[in-house]
Amino acid sequence: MKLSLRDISVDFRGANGGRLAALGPISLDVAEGEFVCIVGPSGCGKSTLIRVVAGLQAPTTGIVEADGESISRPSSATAIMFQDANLMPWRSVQDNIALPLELAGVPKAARYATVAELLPQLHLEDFAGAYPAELSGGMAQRVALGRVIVQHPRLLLLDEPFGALDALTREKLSLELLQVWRGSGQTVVMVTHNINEAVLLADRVIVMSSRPGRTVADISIDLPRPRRVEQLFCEAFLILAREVRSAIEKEAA
Amino acid sequence: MKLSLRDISVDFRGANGGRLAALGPISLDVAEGEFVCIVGPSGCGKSTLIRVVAGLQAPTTGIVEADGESISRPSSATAIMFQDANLMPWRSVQDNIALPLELAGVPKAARYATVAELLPQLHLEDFAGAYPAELSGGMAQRVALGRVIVQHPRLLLLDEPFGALDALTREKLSLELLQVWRGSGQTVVMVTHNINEAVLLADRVIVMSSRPGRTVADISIDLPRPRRVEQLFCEAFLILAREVRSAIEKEAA
Amino acid sequence: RAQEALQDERILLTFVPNIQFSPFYLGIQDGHFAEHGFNVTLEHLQEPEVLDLVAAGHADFGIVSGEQVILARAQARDVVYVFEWFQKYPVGLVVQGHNGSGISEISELRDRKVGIPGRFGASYSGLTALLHSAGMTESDIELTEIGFHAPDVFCSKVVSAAVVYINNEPLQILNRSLAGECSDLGMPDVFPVAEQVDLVSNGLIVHSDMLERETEKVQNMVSALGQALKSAIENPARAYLVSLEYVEALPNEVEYVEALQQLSMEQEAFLDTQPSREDIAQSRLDMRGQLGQMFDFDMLEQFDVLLNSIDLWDAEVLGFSELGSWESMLATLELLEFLDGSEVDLTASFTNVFIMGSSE
Amino acid sequence: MLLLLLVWQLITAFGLVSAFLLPPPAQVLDAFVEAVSSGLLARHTLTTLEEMFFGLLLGVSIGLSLGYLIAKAPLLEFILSPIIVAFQSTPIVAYAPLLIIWLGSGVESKIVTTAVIVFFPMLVNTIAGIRAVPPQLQDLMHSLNARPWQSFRHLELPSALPVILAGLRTSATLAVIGAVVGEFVSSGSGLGHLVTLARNLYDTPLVFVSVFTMTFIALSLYGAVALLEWRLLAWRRRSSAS
Amino acid sequence: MLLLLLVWQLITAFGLVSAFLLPPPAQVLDAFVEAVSSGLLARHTLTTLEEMFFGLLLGVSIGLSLGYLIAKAPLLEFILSPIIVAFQSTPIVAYAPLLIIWLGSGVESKIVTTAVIVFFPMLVNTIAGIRAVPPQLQDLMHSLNARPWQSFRHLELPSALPVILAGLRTSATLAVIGAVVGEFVSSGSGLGHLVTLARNLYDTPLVFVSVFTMTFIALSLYGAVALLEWRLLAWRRRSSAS
Ligand SMILES: Nc1ncnc2c1ncn2[C@@H]1O[C@H](COP(=O)(O)OP(=O)(O)OP(=O)(O)O)[C@@H](O)[C@H]1O
Ligand SMILES: Nc1ncnc2c1ncn2[C@@H]1O[C@H](COP(=O)(O)OP(=O)(O)OP(=O)(O)O)[C@@H](O)[C@H]1O
Ligand SMILES: [Mg+2]
Ligand SMILES: [Mg+2]
Repeated sequence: MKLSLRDISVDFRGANGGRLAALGPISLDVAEGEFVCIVGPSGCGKSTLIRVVAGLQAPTTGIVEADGESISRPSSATAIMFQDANLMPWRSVQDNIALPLELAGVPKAARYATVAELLPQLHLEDFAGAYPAELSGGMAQRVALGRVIVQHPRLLLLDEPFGALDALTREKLSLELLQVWRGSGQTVVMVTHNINEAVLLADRVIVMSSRPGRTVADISIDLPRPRRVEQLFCEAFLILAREVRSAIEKEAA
Repeated sequence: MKLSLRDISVDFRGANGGRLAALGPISLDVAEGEFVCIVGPSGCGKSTLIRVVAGLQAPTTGIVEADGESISRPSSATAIMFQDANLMPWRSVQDNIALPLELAGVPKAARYATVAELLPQLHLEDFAGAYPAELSGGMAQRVALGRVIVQHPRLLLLDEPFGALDALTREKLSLELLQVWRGSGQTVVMVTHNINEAVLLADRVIVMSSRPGRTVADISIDLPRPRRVEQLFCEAFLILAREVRSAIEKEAA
Repeated sequence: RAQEALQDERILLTFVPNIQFSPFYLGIQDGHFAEHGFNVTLEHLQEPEVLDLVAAGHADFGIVSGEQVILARAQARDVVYVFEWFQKYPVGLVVQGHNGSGISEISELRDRKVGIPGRFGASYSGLTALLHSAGMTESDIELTEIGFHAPDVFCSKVVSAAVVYINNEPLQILNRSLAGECSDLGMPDVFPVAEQVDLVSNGLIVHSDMLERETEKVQNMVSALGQALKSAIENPARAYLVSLEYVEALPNEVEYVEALQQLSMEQEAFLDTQPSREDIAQSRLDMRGQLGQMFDFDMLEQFDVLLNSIDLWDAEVLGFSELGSWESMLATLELLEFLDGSEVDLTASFTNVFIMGSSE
Repeated sequence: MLLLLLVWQLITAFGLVSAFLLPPPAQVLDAFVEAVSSGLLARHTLTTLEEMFFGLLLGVSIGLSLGYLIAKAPLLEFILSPIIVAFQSTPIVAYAPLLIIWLGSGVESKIVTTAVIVFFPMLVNTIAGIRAVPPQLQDLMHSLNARPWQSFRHLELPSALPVILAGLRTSATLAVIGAVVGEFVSSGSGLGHLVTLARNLYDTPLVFVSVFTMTFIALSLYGAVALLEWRLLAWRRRSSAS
Repeated sequence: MLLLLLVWQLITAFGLVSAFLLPPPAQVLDAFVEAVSSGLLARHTLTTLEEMFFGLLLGVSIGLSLGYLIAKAPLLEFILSPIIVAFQSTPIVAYAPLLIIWLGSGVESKIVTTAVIVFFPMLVNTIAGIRAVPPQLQDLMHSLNARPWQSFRHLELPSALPVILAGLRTSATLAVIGAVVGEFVSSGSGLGHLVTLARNLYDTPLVFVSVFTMTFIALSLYGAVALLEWRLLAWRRRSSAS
């Protein structure tokens, strides 16, 4: 799915009643099948941006187009993973993951087969029947990840999908995600706080300014694919990572 | 506050009705004024350990002692920051931060003065009157951080306190925390997924095995204090970070 | 007597304050109770509550209908009936008039829908006795419970007939007919139970213990009530005026009150001439005639209820209940199988001794 | 319960209250046995049960659906609540004649009185429950393109369930009153009728038998709702047992 | 509301329902003016208000505190709920004589009937509300060494408030019924008494005036609760306006 954001801005009602400029104006084009990472300071509007693209938040100004058509409501070709796990407390792990399938009318047996296949990948094979309150923070996040994976969307929106995971699981899962993505032609927009992760995964890293977030840098990552952990230590990687970091630091100064 | 954990283990009722060994057995001693970081794979029992030390979770076996006395209920000398922000949705940012003061009977004016002083440090000065639902993920986490800071505890338990923050804010806040800690003689136990952060902040890094979590490495960090960002790139730091990383990787293998 | 300290005494009545209770209001206002040493307050409860509270010794006096006494005595409540207030049984059947079903005999009710407040109380006994007198039973008609809403239900043509208190509801229905509000039913006809059977009706009850232990008190109360009742019968204009203080929402327009005051004074003067019972009855009709020329039927409705009630109260000897009317009530209750085989000693259920005492 | 029985036995044994106001347990038991063996109790209980069943069905479903609509469209609340509150706060006696004229004195009018009383707690709690659905989960359903019915079935209903079930507890308990009060107004059958009858025959033990039967019905219904809650909210037990 | 008035006017103007069942608005207005100017309405309204006020006070506070206790100690629920449900589902007529003997036929007995009916929705909703308090926040309060009273004041009450206020909506609306039903059983004053009085005089306009007054009281109370809710739950509006 091709994305085009033109002069998007979002205002909220502020705590003291005034207008709170939360995002933008920001313009952004994402090509079909591109993997874009967004980094930026806390509270700069990253989640808001993601929600606008998902059709969950109407922008105050500007237009969002997906494949040339303007977005005003969520599309079934788009899947969003929220910043918090956002699970239904009354559904077990497998039922949370299967929710999108259930809504799409997939029969029970097929749903459970899909989920059963996915669980080991998420290291949750022992917790199919557990309820969200019985999970650790990272486990809940992995359930949420499973819930977007089963949707096989054409546009994948990820809001800090690995934030609650330890370094190792994080690397492993993100590289697995990358593999899935390569095969599928999905367009991915992902928010992350981890610069290495951004550089390792993305075709482009967008660095946003502090609130209201605008683009301060748009860095193409031309590292060879498929990406592997080893690349974390190669020269080209370090240069790109440093470039991203300095763009962030310049903005913060 | 001096901590001593002896053969602590925690079992939960598992999803399939069986026993789920979530933690341990694990033993751990923390000296008065020590800064200990805990790293380990997702779901290994870090949060459970923190909750045991906080007196919120009774261990299935073992004894926890604080200053030689066994812990069975929360103590007012201990403050815990949970893995999720855990704010009260009906309280504004300043009222959420002021909650511990209010419970301690601090008069309103003094409470608000304390909070007003703290807000700029947390980069939340414009959001004193905002409600949790109006905050970004990182902002909510900073409110939660504010809520433990005002408690001036003798034992500080932090469960991934900076997980939702961008790299820069994270560094800044963690170093500020370090400064506060140095002056206060507080004992700190902090869970983190970020190896660099662990090494930069801690006197000791405890690496836990996967569930049920036990100690697989206990690495002393003898870098000079006060710590600064520049140390991230010095030789000694890199060696220690690699040591932690390899301990983690060895366990995972 | 009046000089002595008055004794506080509650009398439990049924329903709500109502023009029909005007003898009690007169008794208080005109000092009939005080003359006999009582400072009376009135309280309105449901009938079973009245009886139970008297039976439990929680109140000394209550007004209930006769069959309640029999039923309650069958269930171990030791109350005694000492003064019959309504000499004629107040229940009857109102039927659609000539424009309606045109029922002219009770037997024509066969297979018709008849409304009744419920299968209990004076109306049920009354209906049963009425049907019995026509050789019928409940199963010959289609009896349906309508609560105390007979005029509404009747005028909506839901039932062909309804069991009512003949001093009140037929009048309501009549007035609605006159106002053209009672469908197209025309003037209703009424079959009073009293025309067929003599049943014991509402009266004063006390606990049997009081008969011996506080004979004098009972005697005083009976005498007071007899006087009050008599004065209401003799001067309905005054009874109405006194009731205004007790019965809220009674019509009390100034001209109306003035007219009644005038009539009341004239009646007092007339009473000083020691007229006979028949003359007094005639004077009531005259009174109604005079009022009828000044006011419309709507305003006079409650006064008419009073006059109708007086017709049911009036007797040569006030308060006297015949053994015969107790016997027919007992027979009716037995028809209804309400007594469950228990024996009720009628002679212990009531006494007329206090009536004799007061007539001296 | 047993304690209550003991207190009752003691009160009557020592004659603290006249036996005809509060008959001793044994006497009530006798009356019960008789009412059961004569089929009297069964007949009237069945009527009341029928009224309650349909009244609950009607009241609960209207309460649920109207509550859902109002929760979704606050404007509707503004328009409808005066009418609804008026309906709820008007004592039945006030419109008893209309009820009798329009619906007769059979079960229909009692179904209405039951529905009216049962409806309100359901309505109010459904509104409260649906309004408390977490907005993030609503976003989730929205992002999954859930249809309104799916949102209701998979999010709003389970999320509001604890509150809705609390409403049902109140409604189920009030249902008895609704039916019985309807029977007081006018009726030829049912437990409320039996109470009136017994009361007018001064048969206090039978009054007690009838009332206890009502209580028993209410308790069973309440228990049924509690059981339903226990099953439907099983996840909550799992979540809080730490 | 206006629409309703119009419908009413039309129905009566075309004589669709007899005037004695549904008098035309003008007639009711006349009766209203008269009842007001004679002080009749004010007097009875005051009595009913007094009964409602104390009944609500009693019922709501018992409902809240008992509900809180039960939510905290599930065993208590097991012991108490049969008694509570029995109390709730027993129609007042069944214990009317006892009520009158013990409390007389003044306002006291109506305060009790009001409290009994008001109590239950508060109880049930308090239980549901307190049980739904997020366990993580309970951990927080626990970790802050909050005393029971503080936990209640700062966590449990605000968290359960939406559900408790829903209970209060039901209770406030039922309070009118409670007082009025009590007045039906026995009384010399109050709006329920006035309805009986007017019914007895077949004064339908006055019946309507009384009933409208009850409705007005119920609406005001309901409105007051809604206003309270609007103020106390202001944070929810902030949170969902996106
Ligand atoms: N519903 C809302 N109402 C009012 N203000 C809001 C709302 N949602 C977000 N904001 C404000 O908009 C700004 C951007 O928030 P957003 O969540 O997009 O930040 P973010 O970049 O995702 O931050 P983080 O990295 O901390 O998650 C913040 O200042 C936040 O307070
Ligand atoms: N209340 C509970 N009931 C049942 N199981 C639980 C409960 N809380 C935690 N667990 C289980 O205990 C184990 C350890 O959980 P814990 O939250 O301590 O992990 P963690 O190390 O903090 O993980 P993460 O880094 O993902 O937060 C997990 O397997 C989890 O499923
Ligand atoms: Mg965010
Ligand atoms: Mg954790």
